Amino acid sequence: MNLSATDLSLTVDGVDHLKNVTATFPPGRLHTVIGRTMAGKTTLLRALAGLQKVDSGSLTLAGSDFLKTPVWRRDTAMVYQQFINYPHLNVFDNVAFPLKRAGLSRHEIQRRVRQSLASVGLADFEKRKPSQLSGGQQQRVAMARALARGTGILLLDEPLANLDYKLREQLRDEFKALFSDRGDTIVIYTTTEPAEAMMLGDVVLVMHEGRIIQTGTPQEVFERPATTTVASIINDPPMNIFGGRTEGGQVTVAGFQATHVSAHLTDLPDGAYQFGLRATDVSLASSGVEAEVTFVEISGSETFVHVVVGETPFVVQIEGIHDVALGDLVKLQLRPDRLFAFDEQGTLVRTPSYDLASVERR
Amino acid sequence: MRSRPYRALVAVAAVAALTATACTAQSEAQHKPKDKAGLFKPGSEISYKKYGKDYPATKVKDVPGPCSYDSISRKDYSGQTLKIISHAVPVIGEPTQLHAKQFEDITGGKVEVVNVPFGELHQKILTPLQAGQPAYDVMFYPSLWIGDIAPYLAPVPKTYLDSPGMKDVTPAYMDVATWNGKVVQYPVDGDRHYLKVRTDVLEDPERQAQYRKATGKDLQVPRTWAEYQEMAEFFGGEDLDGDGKANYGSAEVTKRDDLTFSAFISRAAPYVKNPDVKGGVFFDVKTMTPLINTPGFVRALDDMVKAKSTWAPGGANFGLGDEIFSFGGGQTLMSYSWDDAFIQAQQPESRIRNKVQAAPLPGSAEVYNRTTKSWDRKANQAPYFTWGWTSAVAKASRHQQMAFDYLCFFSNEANAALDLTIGRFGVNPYRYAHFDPAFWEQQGWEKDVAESYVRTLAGMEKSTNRVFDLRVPGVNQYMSALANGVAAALAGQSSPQQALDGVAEEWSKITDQIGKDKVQSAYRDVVALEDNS
Amino acid sequence: MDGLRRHKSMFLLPGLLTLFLIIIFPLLFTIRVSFSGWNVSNPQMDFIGGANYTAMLHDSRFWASITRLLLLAGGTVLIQYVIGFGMALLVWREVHGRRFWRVLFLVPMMTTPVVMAAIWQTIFHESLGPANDLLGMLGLTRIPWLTESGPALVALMTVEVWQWTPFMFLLLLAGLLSLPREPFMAAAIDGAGTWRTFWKVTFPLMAPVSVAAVIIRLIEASKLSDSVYVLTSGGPGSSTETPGYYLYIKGLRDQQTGYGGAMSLTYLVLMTVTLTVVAALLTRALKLKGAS
Amino acid sequence: MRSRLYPVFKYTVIALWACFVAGPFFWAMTTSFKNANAVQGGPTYIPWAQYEPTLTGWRNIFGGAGGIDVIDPFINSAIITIAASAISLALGSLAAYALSRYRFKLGFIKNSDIVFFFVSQRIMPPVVLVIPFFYLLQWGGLLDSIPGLVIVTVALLLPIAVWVMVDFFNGIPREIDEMAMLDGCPPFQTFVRAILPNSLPGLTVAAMFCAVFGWNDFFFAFRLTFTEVQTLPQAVVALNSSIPPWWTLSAAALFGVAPLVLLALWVERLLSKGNLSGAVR
Repeated sequence: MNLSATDLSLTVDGVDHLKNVTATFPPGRLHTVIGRTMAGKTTLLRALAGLQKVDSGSLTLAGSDFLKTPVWRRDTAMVYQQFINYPHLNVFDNVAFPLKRAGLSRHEIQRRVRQSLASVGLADFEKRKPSQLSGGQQQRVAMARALARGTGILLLDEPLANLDYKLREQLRDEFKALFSDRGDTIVIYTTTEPAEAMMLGDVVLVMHEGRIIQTGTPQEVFERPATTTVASIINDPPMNIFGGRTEGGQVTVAGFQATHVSAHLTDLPDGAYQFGLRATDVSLASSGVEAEVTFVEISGSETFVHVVVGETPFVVQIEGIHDVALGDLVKLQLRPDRLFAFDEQGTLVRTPSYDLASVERR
Repeated sequence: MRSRPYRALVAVAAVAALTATACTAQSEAQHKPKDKAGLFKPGSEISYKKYGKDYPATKVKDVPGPCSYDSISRKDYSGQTLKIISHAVPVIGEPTQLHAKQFEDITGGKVEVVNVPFGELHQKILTPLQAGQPAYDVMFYPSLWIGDIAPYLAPVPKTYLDSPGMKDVTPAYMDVATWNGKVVQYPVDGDRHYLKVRTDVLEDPERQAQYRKATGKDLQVPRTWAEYQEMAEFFGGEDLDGDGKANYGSAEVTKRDDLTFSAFISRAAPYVKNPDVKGGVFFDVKTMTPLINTPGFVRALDDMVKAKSTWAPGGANFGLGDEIFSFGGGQTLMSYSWDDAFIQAQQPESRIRNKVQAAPLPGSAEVYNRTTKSWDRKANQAPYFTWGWTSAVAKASRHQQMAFDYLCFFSNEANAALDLTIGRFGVNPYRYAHFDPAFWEQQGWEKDVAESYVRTLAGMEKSTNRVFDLRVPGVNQYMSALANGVAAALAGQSSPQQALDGVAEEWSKITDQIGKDKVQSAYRDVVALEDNS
Repeated sequence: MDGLRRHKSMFLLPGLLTLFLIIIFPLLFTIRVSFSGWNVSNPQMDFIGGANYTAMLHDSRFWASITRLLLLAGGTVLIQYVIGFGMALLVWREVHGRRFWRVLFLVPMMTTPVVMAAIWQTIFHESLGPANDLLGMLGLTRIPWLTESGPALVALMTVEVWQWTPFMFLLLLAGLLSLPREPFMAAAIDGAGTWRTFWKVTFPLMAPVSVAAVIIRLIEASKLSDSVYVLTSGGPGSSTETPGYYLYIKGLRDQQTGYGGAMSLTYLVLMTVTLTVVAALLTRALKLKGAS
Repeated sequence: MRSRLYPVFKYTVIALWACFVAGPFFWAMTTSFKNANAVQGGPTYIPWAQYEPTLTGWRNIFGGAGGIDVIDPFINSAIITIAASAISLALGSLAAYALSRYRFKLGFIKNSDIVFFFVSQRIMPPVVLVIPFFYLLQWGGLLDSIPGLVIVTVALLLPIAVWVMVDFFNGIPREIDEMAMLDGCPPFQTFVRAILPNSLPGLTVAAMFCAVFGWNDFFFAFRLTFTEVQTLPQAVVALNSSIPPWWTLSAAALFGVAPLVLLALWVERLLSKGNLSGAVR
């Protein structure tokens, strides 16, 4: 029952929305598609759902042509980024809507709706109209409707994007539980949030400018981002990427020389490279590379300090709230053992030996 | 919810299909009545009272004859439906409805009447006739349209022509009903324009003295349009009858697409109808050159433009109804048009009842002679037999006998007598029997009033210098062009001469469009009436 | 939604075909009849070439009526828009008796134009009507409402404004009620006054509704004819004649069907072009306004 | 910010406009209780004080002598208006839905052109249409029949329905359609189950316009019927002869407005609830 896309392409007004997208979605797995805004994630979901026609390529479900199947027979449920429910129906009827279309008995409908509403924590809201609910509740209704049917394919298009931070975290945790027992369902979940993708996904697909540029388990993608683009997409804040050279085992980056080179880079042939370093692997110290602060963000218990070294921008993530002001001169410490090396085209050539367990799950 | 839009579609399709099939089934034969027992004893008393509490309690005797209540009630028309088109309520429309109800009651048939405003009537009658759609069996319309409608009419059968009621119709109205030698219209109304004046003012010695002092002339019923103008001017704007409101000299029909063309022809008649000149008033019948811009018509339009100062407020936009109320309601001293205003003034509840008098239309001191192209200086009178309501039966009708029976019933002696007394019905004398002062005196008219009325009407019948309407095909176009020219001059948009030149040009175009031969042959009949040949 | 090509015609076609079928015959008929001499005594489809069109070119009444219509339709619609918008603004927010006003202000458009024109005729009756009576009470001179061209045009426009301002009122009120709240809050925070808020916020936000309402009213107003017929029958002279009424006189009353057809088609083309241009201009003007 | 005079100004303006709007109704109301003499006595307004009221006008519209009977025409008008409005709304909202949701392209013709085609039908002067309609209905045997008038009225109303509904549907998020389809509804069911129930305000506005134009159509009803089918405006116009009975005319005018005033009340209720939001954009 694999859902397989082969070479799906769509160009609108000269812009590639999908470019030779080839992917296989086996059942029972949760796929997260991560990419920046406009990367083609939504288009991909809409193409899978049949809401968007593609220019070329094929789509099969269990080997049979899925492109020819009309939307209403694709046995697909979708949750939108906007909270879309039927405005004229109350919560119960919203969830019951697809069940009625499927021709289930009244009793069965009632059972499933109740169960589904309970699973999203809305058991007491059956009689409300969507407009009388908060945003989070509305999205739960949408979730409940998508889940109640037990469709073969479940598509979630950035379902948490329009919620505030707190709710997002809460719902994300609930989703994890909800998706854990979906049996044979093919679940595809798009997001711009690396943490969401990593945490929820059994498989992560990284999209950029209409292409899938890497597919793998969260660990694979995290440890071995295939390109600088992937590296930048799957990290939040994006991985610092900067140019540098190796010469005789010495690495020179951003105008300073690494004091000691980590083992994984010693065998790099001499030449120009791009290096990547996560924001957590840069720190402010009393000594190090001189940098000027351009911007400071404080988020929760962390501080993101944006600096420039010469021309090269860096983001430094440090725990706790720090009193750094715009224009301050600071000193950076980089962790050479965590440097990713990419060739000049941006393809990964060396990856640090990473202990995934040490990466905090945010 | 789900199937509603589709259901509506299916319903429309079904209804359309059903109706289409239902309407194709038609039988061709003429329907005849069965006999039944009569409902009235000969000579029984007839009153309209039971048809509405607003009808007068007047009673008349049913006059025996083929059209009487008695005779008609012996015919059984049950199962048949007669379709009638008539003018709006009440003028001619109300009697049409009333007699339809009576006819239904006494024959068991069904009569459907539709009432239509004047401006729409022509087109509403003619379109189905031309399209071959049997829309109406009986049509009531202004008699001047005969040229357009005659081809579609059933001639009046001999039995009806021989009825006593028909024999009593005056020759002028029989002429009006005749087309190409056949009587195709059933006379139900007699119409003409004449002058109405307020006697309480005219005969007031004080006013007479005032008038003599100012003009050096006697105050009397005007005999020429010049006198009419002089008097109208003299009395304009003052409260003459002590009702606290200003009175005005003249009320005329001036609203462009109302019946202004008839008012204008009344004013023009004595200037243009020269008893010594034959061959047409509106056209030279030999060449079909329009005469509408000749000096006689131009002078009439000059007169009318001058008369503006004598009109009541709004008088430049008076429809017939306004004219009727303005004179009939006592606002103006003088007026000329059909009988309606006079009858309105003589209604029982009228303030000016028996303070009015009828007289022939004013004449002129000179009349234009188009052969010599000069004015003949002689007093001239030319009664204008302005169109009136008439009725006819469609050739395509499958209920012709029922239709003629209805018309014969409509106009039977009893009904005609009662109808004449109800002003708003618009039914006016057209039989010799109606020219009897005694009849009007019975209605409460004073002797002088009744006599002036009957004398005026009967006098017109005797005249040999009569003007008739332009009874040719396309008459509406001609009259619409004329009204437009008259209105332009009245509004000061162009001089009378310019305006009428424009009308003449239009008329030539219309004649070309309709076909000169067609118009000419029809116009010959009109000229024959006018030239008494 | 593009994968549904088969279904889209299923939705569109019933309506489109119905209208097309009902309209196409009259349109073709009119085109054909405009080249014929069809008239009252000759109701036939003969062929007389472009004679009707040539005659029309020289028909000054027709062209004068079109010029007059531009003034009448443009003027009344503008007045309707201003009053309709004003009234909608006044009863939009808190006002005592809001529901009553709203219903009352809607009612005139529910009335039958021919019938109400007849009532208006009695109102403008120079001696028996209340219009002059009221002027008298106010100590003003009486006005010859229907017998002089200036007052007659005013009377005509009054009737049109009375009858159709509610249409504007309804569209604009509904538009106002559906406006988002945020821009108003922002304006309030900026301390913008009533007048400024209107010009900077309300009016630009209402631009799309305004354009739609004005265009649809222009379309309807261009057919102005019933009230002309009843009130003045085009007079005095021909000073209140509109194309709608002139077409009626020629095409129906005089039954010059062929000539009427030629004028109708010309009128149709002129109106379609004019209205399209006006719509485009209005849209652009108001968009610019909205952007500023 | 607002001057203290503002409320005074506001209520004055509202009251002035209300007087203008209500004036003709008041005049018709008072005239409907007059008779010929009261009318000819010059303008009067207050019954008993200024004139002796009678019921003649009102009696005359219910079959009194010299009047008309408005009951049958009322029923005919109601049937025609309701049927034509229903068909126009059905066809119109289907078409409007298509024009709002799908892209059409036929040569240079695009959606906006099709919408314009619909709306442009209102530009046609009625005079153009009436003669051909006559022949069309004659051909179909539908002259002087209710179905015939319904068909013609649909042609008049359909453009209005499409115009209102296209705008309205454009205001409903497409995602609702998509969701309904994903939930198993084929396109037509999507329309009926997901979109129509959310279109009540739009349908109400469209229905009101349809009802107003359908109810008040005189021009076509008048010329395409003979005797069988008379509509209310026709019946009232039948009073318009050379002696216009102002009182009967006034009574008839007021009678004809009554049902539509109820409609106005309903529309206002929707307005007040804010349900019309997005109905007209």
